Amino acid sequence: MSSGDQNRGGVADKALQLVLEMKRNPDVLPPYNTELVRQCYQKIDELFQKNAAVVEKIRAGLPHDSTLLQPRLAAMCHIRRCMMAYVNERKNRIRSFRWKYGGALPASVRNALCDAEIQFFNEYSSTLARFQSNLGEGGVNLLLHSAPPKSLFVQVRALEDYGEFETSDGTQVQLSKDSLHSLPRQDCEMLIRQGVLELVH
Amino acid sequence: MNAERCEFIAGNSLIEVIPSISDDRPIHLISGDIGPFEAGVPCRIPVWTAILMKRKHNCKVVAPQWMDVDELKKILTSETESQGLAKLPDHFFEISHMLVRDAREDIFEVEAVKSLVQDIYDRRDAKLRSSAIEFLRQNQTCHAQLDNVQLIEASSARATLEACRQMGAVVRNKHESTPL
Amino acid sequence: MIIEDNFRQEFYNKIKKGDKSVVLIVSVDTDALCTTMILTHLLRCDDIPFSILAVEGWSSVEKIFADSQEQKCHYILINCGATRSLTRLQIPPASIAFVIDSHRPFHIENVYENGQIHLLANPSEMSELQIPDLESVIREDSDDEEDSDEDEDQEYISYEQRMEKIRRKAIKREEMQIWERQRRTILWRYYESTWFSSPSCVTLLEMAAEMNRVSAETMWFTAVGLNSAMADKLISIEMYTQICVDRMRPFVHRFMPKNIVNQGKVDDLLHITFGRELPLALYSHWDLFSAMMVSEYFSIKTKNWTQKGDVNIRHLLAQLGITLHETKQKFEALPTEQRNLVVDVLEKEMDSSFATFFGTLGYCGKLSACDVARAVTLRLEMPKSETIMNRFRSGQSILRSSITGERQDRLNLNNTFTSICQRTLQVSWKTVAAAINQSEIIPNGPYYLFSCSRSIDEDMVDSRHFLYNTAGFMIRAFASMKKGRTTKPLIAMFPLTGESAGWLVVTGVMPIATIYEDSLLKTCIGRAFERVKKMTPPLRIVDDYFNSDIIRLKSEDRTRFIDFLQTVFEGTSN
Amino acid sequence: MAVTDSATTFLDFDDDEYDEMTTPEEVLRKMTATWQNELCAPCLLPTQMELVEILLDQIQGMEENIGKQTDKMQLRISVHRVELQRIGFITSDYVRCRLQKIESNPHDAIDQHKKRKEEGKSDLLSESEMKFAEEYALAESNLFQKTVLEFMPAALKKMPVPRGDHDDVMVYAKVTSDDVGNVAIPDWQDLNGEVILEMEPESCHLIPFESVHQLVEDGNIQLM
Repeated sequence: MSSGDQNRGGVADKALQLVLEMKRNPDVLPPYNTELVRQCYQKIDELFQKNAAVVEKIRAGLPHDSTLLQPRLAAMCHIRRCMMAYVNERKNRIRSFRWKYGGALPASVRNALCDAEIQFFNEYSSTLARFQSNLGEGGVNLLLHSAPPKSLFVQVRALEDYGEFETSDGTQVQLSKDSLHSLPRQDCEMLIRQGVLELVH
Repeated sequence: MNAERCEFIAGNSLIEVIPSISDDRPIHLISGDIGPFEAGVPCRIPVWTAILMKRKHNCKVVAPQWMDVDELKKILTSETESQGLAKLPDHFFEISHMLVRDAREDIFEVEAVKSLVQDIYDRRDAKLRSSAIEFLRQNQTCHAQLDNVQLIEASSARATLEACRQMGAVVRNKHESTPL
Repeated sequence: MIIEDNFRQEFYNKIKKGDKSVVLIVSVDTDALCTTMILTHLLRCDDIPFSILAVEGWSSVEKIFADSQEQKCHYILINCGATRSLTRLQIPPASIAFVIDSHRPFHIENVYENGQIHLLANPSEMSELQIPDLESVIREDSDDEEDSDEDEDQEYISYEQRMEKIRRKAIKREEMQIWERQRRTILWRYYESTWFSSPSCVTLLEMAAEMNRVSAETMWFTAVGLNSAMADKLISIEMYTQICVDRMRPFVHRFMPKNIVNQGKVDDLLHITFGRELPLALYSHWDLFSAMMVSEYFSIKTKNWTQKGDVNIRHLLAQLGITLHETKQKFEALPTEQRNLVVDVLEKEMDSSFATFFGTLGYCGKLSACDVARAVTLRLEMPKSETIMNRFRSGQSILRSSITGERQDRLNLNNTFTSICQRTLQVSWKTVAAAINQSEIIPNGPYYLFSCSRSIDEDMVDSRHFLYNTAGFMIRAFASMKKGRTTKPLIAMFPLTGESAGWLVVTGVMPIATIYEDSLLKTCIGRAFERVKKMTPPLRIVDDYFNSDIIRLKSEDRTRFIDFLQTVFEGTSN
Repeated sequence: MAVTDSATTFLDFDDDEYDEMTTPEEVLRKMTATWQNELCAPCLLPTQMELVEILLDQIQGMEENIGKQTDKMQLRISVHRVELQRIGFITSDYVRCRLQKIESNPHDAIDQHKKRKEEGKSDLLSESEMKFAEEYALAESNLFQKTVLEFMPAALKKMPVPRGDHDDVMVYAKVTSDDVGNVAIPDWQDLNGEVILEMEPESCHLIPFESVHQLVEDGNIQLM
C-alpha cells in the first residue's frame, strides 16, 4: 500500500487491519478491538446507503450511475468476510483456552475478551461439560489423557505452597514450595496445566 | 495420527521376553490374558508390558529375530535393490526405536542395529519422497499403489499431502478473490 | 531402635505397604544425593509415590515436622536426623521415621525409642558405636510413683516402720545420685567425639542388590557417593579402601566391559572399571603443574607459599625426571605413554595406594568417580545465594550428566571442573598461603586460632567441602613450618558477607598427632562448641548445621568465644 | 502369544448389531481400528460411541477390582493400571477428535446426520454428540450474531453455511479384508469417465477418500 493510496484510503483497509492484528499475535490473544470493528460496519453501512440511493433513483426512473453498484456489494462482502475471519480466529483461540485451562480462564485472557466472547466461552464450557458428564458412568474429563501414557508416574516439582493434595489411591501429599514428588500422571495432569506443578526430568 | 500415536499402537504388538519372576496366575487384562510367568521361560507379551516389566527389572527382552545386524543388512540390501518398498514386519521402526531406548542392554550390538534401522528408514523415505513429487507433478491419475508402506511413513507423508492440498486451496482462493 | 541388617524386610517392605505417604528429607550433600537416586529408583520400580524435601539444617527439619503434625507418613531422613533426638524435634506422633545417616554417634533417645524411630546401621560398626545399655542411661519413670503411693495408705504405722521407711528412702535417693553421676560420665564419654561411618549410598546399593535391582547407574552413583566422603575428608583412606575391597567387591566386576555378555565393539552402555588413580584433584582436566601447586601434598612438600617455593618445585620436578614443559601442558594433550609414565612417577612420589572407579560411556573419555564427586559437591554447596532445591537439582543434573552420552552434558561437566572446582582449590590454597605468610595463625593456649581477615569469595565460605579441606590443609601446612605444632587443634573463623554479614562461620580440626583408632576420623571439636554454647553469659551461636563442628558466631562475641573455648579445652569446667 | 483364546464372554448385546458374543479384547481391537480411521479420515465417520461406553465400563470395573486389592504394590496392579491409562487415552483421544470435527463445522455435521437418517444409513452422531453439535452451533451463531451480523444491513444478515468439500482429499488406505472387490476413482483423462481399481487384500493405496469412504465405514479398509 504505497503512501499514495493512504490518503484515498482503500475501502477495506480497516478490515484488513483487523485480520493483520490477529496474524501479528499468533500466541497472545490481543484485546477485542471494538473500535476497529465499529469502523468496519460503519464503512459497510456507508456503502449500503450509497447503493440504496442509486436503487431509489432507478425506481424513480431518474438518471443514475449504476456502475458502482456491484463493486460496492463486493466490497461490503469482503469487509464482512474479514470481520467474520477476525471473530472466527478469536473463537478458535478461545476454544483452545478451554482445553488448556479447563473451566477457569486466567484474568489476563479474560480481560482480552468482549462480552459476547465471554458468553461464548461460558456457553462452550457448559456444552462441553454437559457432553463430558454423560460419557460412561460418572462422566469423563477429556482434558486428562492428553498424550499417549509413557509411564504411570511423573516426576514433578511444586512451584508454590499448594498444601494438601490427595492422590487417586488415597495417599496424602503435602505440596510445599520447592518440593519434588513422584505422583501418578493422572492425578497431577490438571495441576501441571494450571502451573502449580512443573514436570522435571 | 503422528509418530507418537504410531509408537502407542506399536505397543500392542507382541514380543518375546524372559521373565525373572514367577507367577502362576495369569494377568487378565482387558486386551487379553498375559502370563502366567515362569522365571527363565520365554513367553510373548505386548511390547508396552515388556517395557514396563523391563523398567522394574522383572524381565529381559528377547530382541525380535529381524532385529539382528546380519538380518538388518539383508533388509537394507533388498531395500536398495528393489524399486518399490520392501516388505517389513509391522511397526518395524517404532518397535526398534522403543527397544533401543528402553531395553538397550538386551540388544546385541545396539549401536550397529540403531544405525542400520536409520539407514533403512532413510532409504525408504527417499523413495517415498521422490514418488510423492512425481505423483503431485502429474495429472494423469489420482491413485498410486504403494504396498508395504509402514503406518509411520504414511502418517509423515500425510502432512506433506495436506500441505500440498492447502497450497492448491490458497492458489484457487487467489483466483476467486481477485477483483473483477 | 537400630536396624542392623535385613534392611529389605525391616525398612523397604515397611514403606512399600503404601498405607502412609513416603517423604524423603534429604541433606544437601553428595552422599545423600546418591543415596536418594538409588532409593527413588527402587521406589519408582515399585510404583510407590514419594516426595523429596531438601534440607540444610536442623531448623528446616523442625519446620517440616511442625507443618505436618497430623500427617501420617513414613519419613526417610537421609544424612540427617541421627545425632539429635527426633522426638524433641516434635516428629509428628502418627508418623514413622527411618534414618539413613552416616553422622555418628546416634542420639540415645533415638536409639532407645523403639516405636517411631528406626536407625539404619551396618552390622560391622555395631562394636564401634559402644552404645551404653538402656538401664544405665534412661531411668524407668515407674519407680518414682511407687514411693508416693506407700505414704498415703499407711498413716498409722509404728515408729520402727516409719524409721525403716525413712532409711530406705535415703538409700534410694543416694543410689539415685550415684546412678545420676554414673549416667553423666557414661554420656560424657559417649557423646565426647563425633565421626562419620561408611557412606549411606553403600548401604542402599547393598539393599538394591538384595532385590537384584543393581544397574550400572546405581553402581556409579554409589562410587560417586563413596568418593565424595573421601573428597570431603569425612572418612579416612583406610576406611575408604576397606569399603572398596569388602563391600563393593561383588559389584566391582559386574559392569566391566568384558563381563557384559553381548558386548559388541564400542557401544554406549555405561561400563565401570576399578583401578589406581593419582590422588591429585582434577589433574586429568587440568595441567599437572597447576594441579600440583594447589594440592596439599606438593604444596607442603615444596612449601610453595614461600619465596624458596619456586626453587623447591624445580628441584622436585628435576628429581622426579619430569620436564617443566610436560607439567605445563594440558594433561590430556600429553601422549598416552608419557601420561602413564608421569602418573606412575607421581604415584610413587606420593606413595599412595588410592584406587577409584572409572565410568566410560561410548566415545566420551573415561571419568573418574572422585572428580565427578567433587563437581557434584560444589554444585550442591555453592552458591549459597541459590535456593536449596535449585542447588539440589543442579547437583543432580551434574551427577546425571556424567552418565549420559550427550555432548552438551559433558560440556557442562567439564565447565564445572574448570570453573568452580579449580577456583575452589585455588582459593583454598591462597587462604592457607596468606594465613602462614602473614602469620595469622596464633597459638592461643590449648589450641591454635586462625581468624581470617580477608573476605573470601562469599559463595565458598559456607561450604562444608571448602571448610574441611581448607582447615585440614592449613593445620598440616602450619605444622610443616616448625616442629612441635602437632599436638594442638586448629580453630578457623571466616567472616560471612552478604545478608549474613556480621556473622562468622567457625570450624575446627583435630591436632595432627591424634591417633585415629579403627580408622574413624573422630573429632571432639563439635562437642567443645556445644559446651561453649551452654556456658553463661550465653553467646550468640547458631549450631544449625548437621555437622556439629561447624557453627555460626556473631562477630561481636568473637573474643568471649575464644576465651570460653580456651576454658573448655583446658578442661577446667566439665 | 501366551494369551489364551479364552473368549471370556462379556455381554450379550440386545442391540442387534452385536448379536454374536463380543469379548472385551475384540471390542478394544475394533476401538483401536475405529480410532485410527477417525484420526486419518478428513470428515466425520459414523459414530462408534457404544464401543467407548463399553470400554469406559470395563475401566470402571477394573478400577473397582484394583481398589479392593490389599497389596497394591504387585506387578499385576501396575500392569492393569498402565492398561487402563492406555484404554483411557484411546477413548478420550477418539472423542476429542470427533468433537474437533463437529466444532469445525457443526451445521454440516447436523445436516449430514439427518441426511444419513433419511437414507436409513447408520448414525453419524450419537445422541450426546448431536446435542453437543446443536448447542455448539447455537453458541457459535450467537457469537457471530452479537459481534458482526447484528450490525449488518438486512441483506447481509444471513451467512451461507460453508459445505465441507472432501472429494479431492487423498488418503492412504490399506485393504484389510479379503473380497473387497473393485473401487471407482475419477478419471482425470476424461472428466466424466471413471477408472476401476482392483483392491487386493493387504495392498495399500494413495487414493481419493470419497472412493473408499463406504469401504472404510464397512470396516474393510484401514486408513493410515
